[in-house]
Amino acid sequence: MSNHAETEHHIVSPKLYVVIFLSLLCLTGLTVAASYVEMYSFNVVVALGIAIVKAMLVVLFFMHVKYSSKLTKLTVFSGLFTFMVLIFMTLADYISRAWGRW
Amino acid sequence: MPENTAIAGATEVEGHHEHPPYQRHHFETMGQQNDATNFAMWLFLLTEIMFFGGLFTAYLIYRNWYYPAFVQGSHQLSIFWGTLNTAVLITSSFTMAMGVWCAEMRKKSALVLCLVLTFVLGLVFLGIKSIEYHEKWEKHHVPGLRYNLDSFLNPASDHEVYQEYHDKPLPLDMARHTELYFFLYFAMTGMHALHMIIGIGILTFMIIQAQRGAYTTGHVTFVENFGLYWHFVDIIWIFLFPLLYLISRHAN
Amino acid sequence: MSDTIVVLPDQATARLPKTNYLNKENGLLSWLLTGDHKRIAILYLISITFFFFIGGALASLIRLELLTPQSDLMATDTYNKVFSMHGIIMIFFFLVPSVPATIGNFFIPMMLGAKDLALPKINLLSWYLYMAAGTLAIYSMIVGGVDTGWTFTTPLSTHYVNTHVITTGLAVFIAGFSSIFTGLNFIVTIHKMRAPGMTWFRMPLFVWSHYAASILMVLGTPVLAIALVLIVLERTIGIGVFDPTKGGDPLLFQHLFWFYSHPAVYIMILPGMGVISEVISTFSRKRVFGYTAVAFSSVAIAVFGFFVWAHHMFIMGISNYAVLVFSLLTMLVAVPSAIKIFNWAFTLYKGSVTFETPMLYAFGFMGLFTIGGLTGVFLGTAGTDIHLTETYFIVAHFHFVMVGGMLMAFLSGIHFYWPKMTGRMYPEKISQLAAVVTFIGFNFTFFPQFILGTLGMPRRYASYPPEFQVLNVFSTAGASILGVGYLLPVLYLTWSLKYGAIAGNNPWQATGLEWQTQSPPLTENFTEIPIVDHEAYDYEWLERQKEKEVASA
Amino acid sequence: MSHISPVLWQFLVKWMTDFSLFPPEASKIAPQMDALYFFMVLVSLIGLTLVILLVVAFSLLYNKRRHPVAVQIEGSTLLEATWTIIPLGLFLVMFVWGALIYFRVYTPPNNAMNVYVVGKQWMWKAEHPGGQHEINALHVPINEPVQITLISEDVFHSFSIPAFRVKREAIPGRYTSVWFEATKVGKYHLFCTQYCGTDHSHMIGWVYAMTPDDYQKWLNSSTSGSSLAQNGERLFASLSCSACHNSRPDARGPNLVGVYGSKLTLTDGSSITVDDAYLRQAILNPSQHVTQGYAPIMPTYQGQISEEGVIDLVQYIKNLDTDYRLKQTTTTTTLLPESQGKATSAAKGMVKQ
Ligand code: HEA
Ligand code: HEA
Ligand code: HEC
Ligand code: CUA
Ligand SMILES: [Cu+2]
Repeated sequence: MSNHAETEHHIVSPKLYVVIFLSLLCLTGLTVAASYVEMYSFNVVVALGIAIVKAMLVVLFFMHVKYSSKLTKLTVFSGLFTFMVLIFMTLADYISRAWGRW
Repeated sequence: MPENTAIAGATEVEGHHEHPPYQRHHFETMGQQNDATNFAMWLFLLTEIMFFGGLFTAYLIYRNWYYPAFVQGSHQLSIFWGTLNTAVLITSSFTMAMGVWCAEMRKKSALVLCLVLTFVLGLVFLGIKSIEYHEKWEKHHVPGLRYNLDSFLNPASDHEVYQEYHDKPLPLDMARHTELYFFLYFAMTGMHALHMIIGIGILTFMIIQAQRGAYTTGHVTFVENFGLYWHFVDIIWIFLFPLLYLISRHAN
Repeated sequence: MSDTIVVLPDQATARLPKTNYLNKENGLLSWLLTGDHKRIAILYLISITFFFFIGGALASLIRLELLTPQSDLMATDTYNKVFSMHGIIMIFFFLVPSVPATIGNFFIPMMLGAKDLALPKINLLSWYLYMAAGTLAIYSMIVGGVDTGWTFTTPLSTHYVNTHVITTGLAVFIAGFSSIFTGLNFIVTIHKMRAPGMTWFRMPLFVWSHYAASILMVLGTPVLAIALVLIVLERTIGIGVFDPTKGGDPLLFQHLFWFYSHPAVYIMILPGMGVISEVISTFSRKRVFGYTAVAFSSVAIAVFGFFVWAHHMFIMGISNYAVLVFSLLTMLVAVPSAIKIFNWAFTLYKGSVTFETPMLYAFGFMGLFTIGGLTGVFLGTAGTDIHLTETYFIVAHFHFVMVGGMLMAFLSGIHFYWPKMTGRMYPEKISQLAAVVTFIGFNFTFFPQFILGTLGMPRRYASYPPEFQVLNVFSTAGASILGVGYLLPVLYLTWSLKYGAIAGNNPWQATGLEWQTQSPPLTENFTEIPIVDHEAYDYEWLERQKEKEVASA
Repeated sequence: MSHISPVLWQFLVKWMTDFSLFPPEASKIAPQMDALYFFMVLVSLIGLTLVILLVVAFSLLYNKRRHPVAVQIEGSTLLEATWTIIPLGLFLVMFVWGALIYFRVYTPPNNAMNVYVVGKQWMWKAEHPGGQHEINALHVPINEPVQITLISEDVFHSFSIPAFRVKREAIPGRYTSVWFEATKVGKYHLFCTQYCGTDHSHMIGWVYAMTPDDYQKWLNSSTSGSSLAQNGERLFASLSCSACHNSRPDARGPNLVGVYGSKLTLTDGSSITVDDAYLRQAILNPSQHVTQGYAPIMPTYQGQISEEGVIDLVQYIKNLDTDYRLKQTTTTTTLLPESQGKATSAAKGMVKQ
């Protein structure tokens, strides 16, 4: 196949898996602990921030995206992008409804 | 009748002679096949993201609208069970990742072990989930089915939750909207659980296949792709957990 | 007779190849269990034709009812069911799969020089899902139908009708998955199955437009699925996500529905645009003017298509600021279509144009789609939408783009590829007649509806004020002509299966890889995997090949 | 001509008498909208002609007989840029123009009289401030801005008067509004244009645009006795709203006098202008927007008041401009002569401050 060299297969070592696994557990602990601290509106930010980091770890390492082709990365990105379009453009309508009433 | 004359013919592509039995006829090489199925799996996960996207949108909108109801609804969830379940799911994700590694390294019995562990952890997750569901049922917090507003109109009646949060009683109209919270809770965790159940079904099949050595002779794509699916389900939960359980702990 | 290119030297001597995908294996089971994309395409072709005629029969009922102002042919309830099923069947069971699942399925692998789609089993699965969904839809129609309109508007669909919403919703849900699998398969195939030398910018524009449409299928359809699931849950256990009395917002359903259904209109048109590119290029014997621009405008339509859905909700109570944004974005998404139209027109420039049936349909497409598209801009303009929305203006708009656009493109494609798919030519004269009849009938049917809409006649009305009758009579008369125009191809195409002239490999002297093999093709398309060393639509390359062939013969 | 069959003849006569290509322009916004419409028709015609011209000319000039061998051309960036930018420019003009009209249609002027319209399967109920009710009909004076406040009791409906070029969806659970100023006396179609179930196509009526004098006559002849505000007053007392909203210093609820049109600060710190939609929400979902300084103790009246009742209450609160009125309401449930005077002033359409 000339124009698309097959992506060579990168095998992630178990050591890395263990590291990721442990950091996921730690982050879980952290997010739970954080939820017990009163941070007002930052509670949401922190919780979602940690969730995003965790998701990134899973996507990059468990799902091997870090070692995958550009195509896979693009695919992941386009999924996220459309997801964001759905959520934010819909929310934009709901939020701006209050700006003026007709 | 010259056929295909207008096209320069490619000479035999290497690897054409001895196909592995699991290579489908229309692929030129195993690598191409693996790439294709892997990519297909990713595209399938895209559809899954968008599928959950609708639910996330609904959740965000209604949380914004009926903030107090969503906060108190959230207080009815047990952070303990939620955290435990998160840990269980992450562990299962880890064992799955290890399973993929074992398959890649052709370690048959280790692979089977990993798959079985994943399978068991999946079941544990569902078990805990059903404990939680059962509790909701007991408290009449299942929307549409004898839904009851007591815990919100009169939070003190529910000592355990009350002691932790000191929730004020919600006005009736706001209390009614907790049903929306619980609906979204059930819809989102239910969809998630459904994906787990499907995953466990496939795992069963895979364990049998792995036992037969189907994946340790070189054909690991199936395991890898299933791994993607399993991790994806994990990621959904990683977001559901803070959204449903955690972020409303302090909001009052 | 020099105006057509069907009579070619190699055609006089052509014979049907002994083995091909049609006769490789025999028996019903060999069809039902096939993995061959070409056979699956044929299965699809038969099934969607069936559904088209069901939908068409319902359309005839609509038009008959609207002949008179009173609702005298059927009760209003029946009328509501008829147009709902008409819309549902035509959209989900005919137009969405029309070009992609038939022509696309058949030719994308061939155009890329592949032996099959990447996932043949998924391809077959998608057909089975389609059939299951279709059966469910027909079943729900027989046991009583559904009267929500094809848009399933809440809270009407959830709390105020007691027809078969759940069954139909389920049918559409399943059909959606069939569509997802088709799209997914195309994307994987286009990325991973191209023959050596087939770079992205050597792909035919047909492939590009299917790629764009597939993106929409994969990313849009799941949102429809979840919206339908929520409807079903609302009906069964009465949760209140869309129910205003429980604090839900019925508009949320609209957001979710149109998040799919606006991209869906591009799922419906883009593959047709692909066909038009092939046809116009072939019959003017010229490379498509501005290949890259056309390719990128397909992708642009797909991407921008995701940003404009709320233009279906301008007067429904979304925020006025959102209206502003969505109206602006609608204007942007209209531009790539304009680019394409002009590029096609300029493809004819300095070409060597002939007027076979596919080309006639393609001309029809260009005129009618331009009208349909431009009236879409009327609707995208927030101000005029107030007056025109929910009237027959919309009905006319979408029939112009869907029937005048996509259906014309579909027919164009079917005629164009018929020789390749069956090995036989369709009869040219009568099919040209059919194309003209369709065009005339179409304009008679739907043009008056623009005027009706401007006058204010609301859509989905079983009865209407008498002053609208004259135009409605025109419309009904036109629909009868149109019906004939659609029945003719069925007749003569069937006839041609047995009696048509033998087509030969490349009756149109087209450049695509699919035309360089025998017709009908072999099961795995090529005897050896082609190596591509030329651009798409390279007619000079074709000439050189022919010379070589003559020299070597 | 007797050869022509009677059916065909009738048909032709009908065509001659009924055939029209354009609806009457009977409101102030209509000519403005039509101007845009004709601009768009013009642009479309030019664009379409251009496309047809190109296709026809090229296929005549370059058909195979005349031009047997095609000349291969790659494309032309300049040309392509032209037909990207020109349509884009035209579309943007349409967008701006259209947006201006859109905002005009949905921004009622301050002096508009208000008519409430309730849609339900399958009828339109209009309520004039003076208490006149009508079904599937709407009487309005010409040359005076009229605001329609819409609500639906069940599903989506859509209130459409083609001759006025206005249309607005009636949504369950939320007020929406649209306004127009009729300019020609006449009788015009009123349609429900959003599909709403079985009898959607029967949910039609007439709009009667009348001279202000005729309108006044009509108002007087069809009055039902008490105005919306009076009905509201009765409700206010009988639902014991006045138990909390009574402008006494120890009142548990805020004083509602002059609340309409004012800016309130809510407990979450945001501020909001009180309009019809807000009043409705405040009565049915009081805890969703709680005014600063008050506890969320107001009970919900969801399910206890019909949409008409809510309208009456809203209309009453809108017209509460003196403490005196409120005191009257709180002290007695019977109507005093003063309220009669109020009613006529409301009936004249003077609704807003
Ligand atoms: C194949 C299907 C299809 C396609 C391709 C389109 C294309 C477009 N549609 Fe349409 N639409 C539908 C199917 C489709 N639509 C359907 C089914 C509905 C109704 C659903 C329902 O309610 O039941 C609908 C409804 C609909 C609405 C909602 C109306 C309402 O409910 O109030 C709107 C509003 O913006 C709209 C806009 C557009 C626009 C701007 C385009 C654009 O993409 C069009 C772009 C094309 C062109 C612009 C033409 C080419 C241009 C030129 C040749 C340039 C001419 C030259 C100059 C200007 C100089 N459509
Ligand atoms: C792909 C999409 C598609 C296609 C091809 C068509 C094709 C046609 N449509 Fe349809 N239509 C829609 C999609 C489509 N429609 C949608 C989405 C709606 C909106 C629904 C809603 O509001 O929810 C709609 C609504 C709609 C209406 C408005 C109804 C209303 O609002 O009250 C009308 C009215 O004229 C109409 C007419 C027609 C006509 C005359 C055809 C003609 O082109 C059809 C011509 C075909 C034939 C006439 C068939 C000929 C064959 C036979 C008659 C033989 C039958 C025999 C056997 C069964 C053996 N359609
Ligand atoms: C038990 C006391 C109580 C009763 C009875 C009551 N209200 Fe209220 N009302 C309140 C309080 C307290 C507030 C302010 C907090 C809030 O916005 O919820 C309020 C707010 C309002 C507001 C919003 C105005 C503002 O300043 O926030 C309106 C309008 C209103 N009430 C109307 C009514 C009507 C109409 C009734 C009867 C049908 C009624 N109320 C019955 C206590 C009451
Ligand atoms: Cu009410 Cu249509
Ligand atoms: Cu659209």
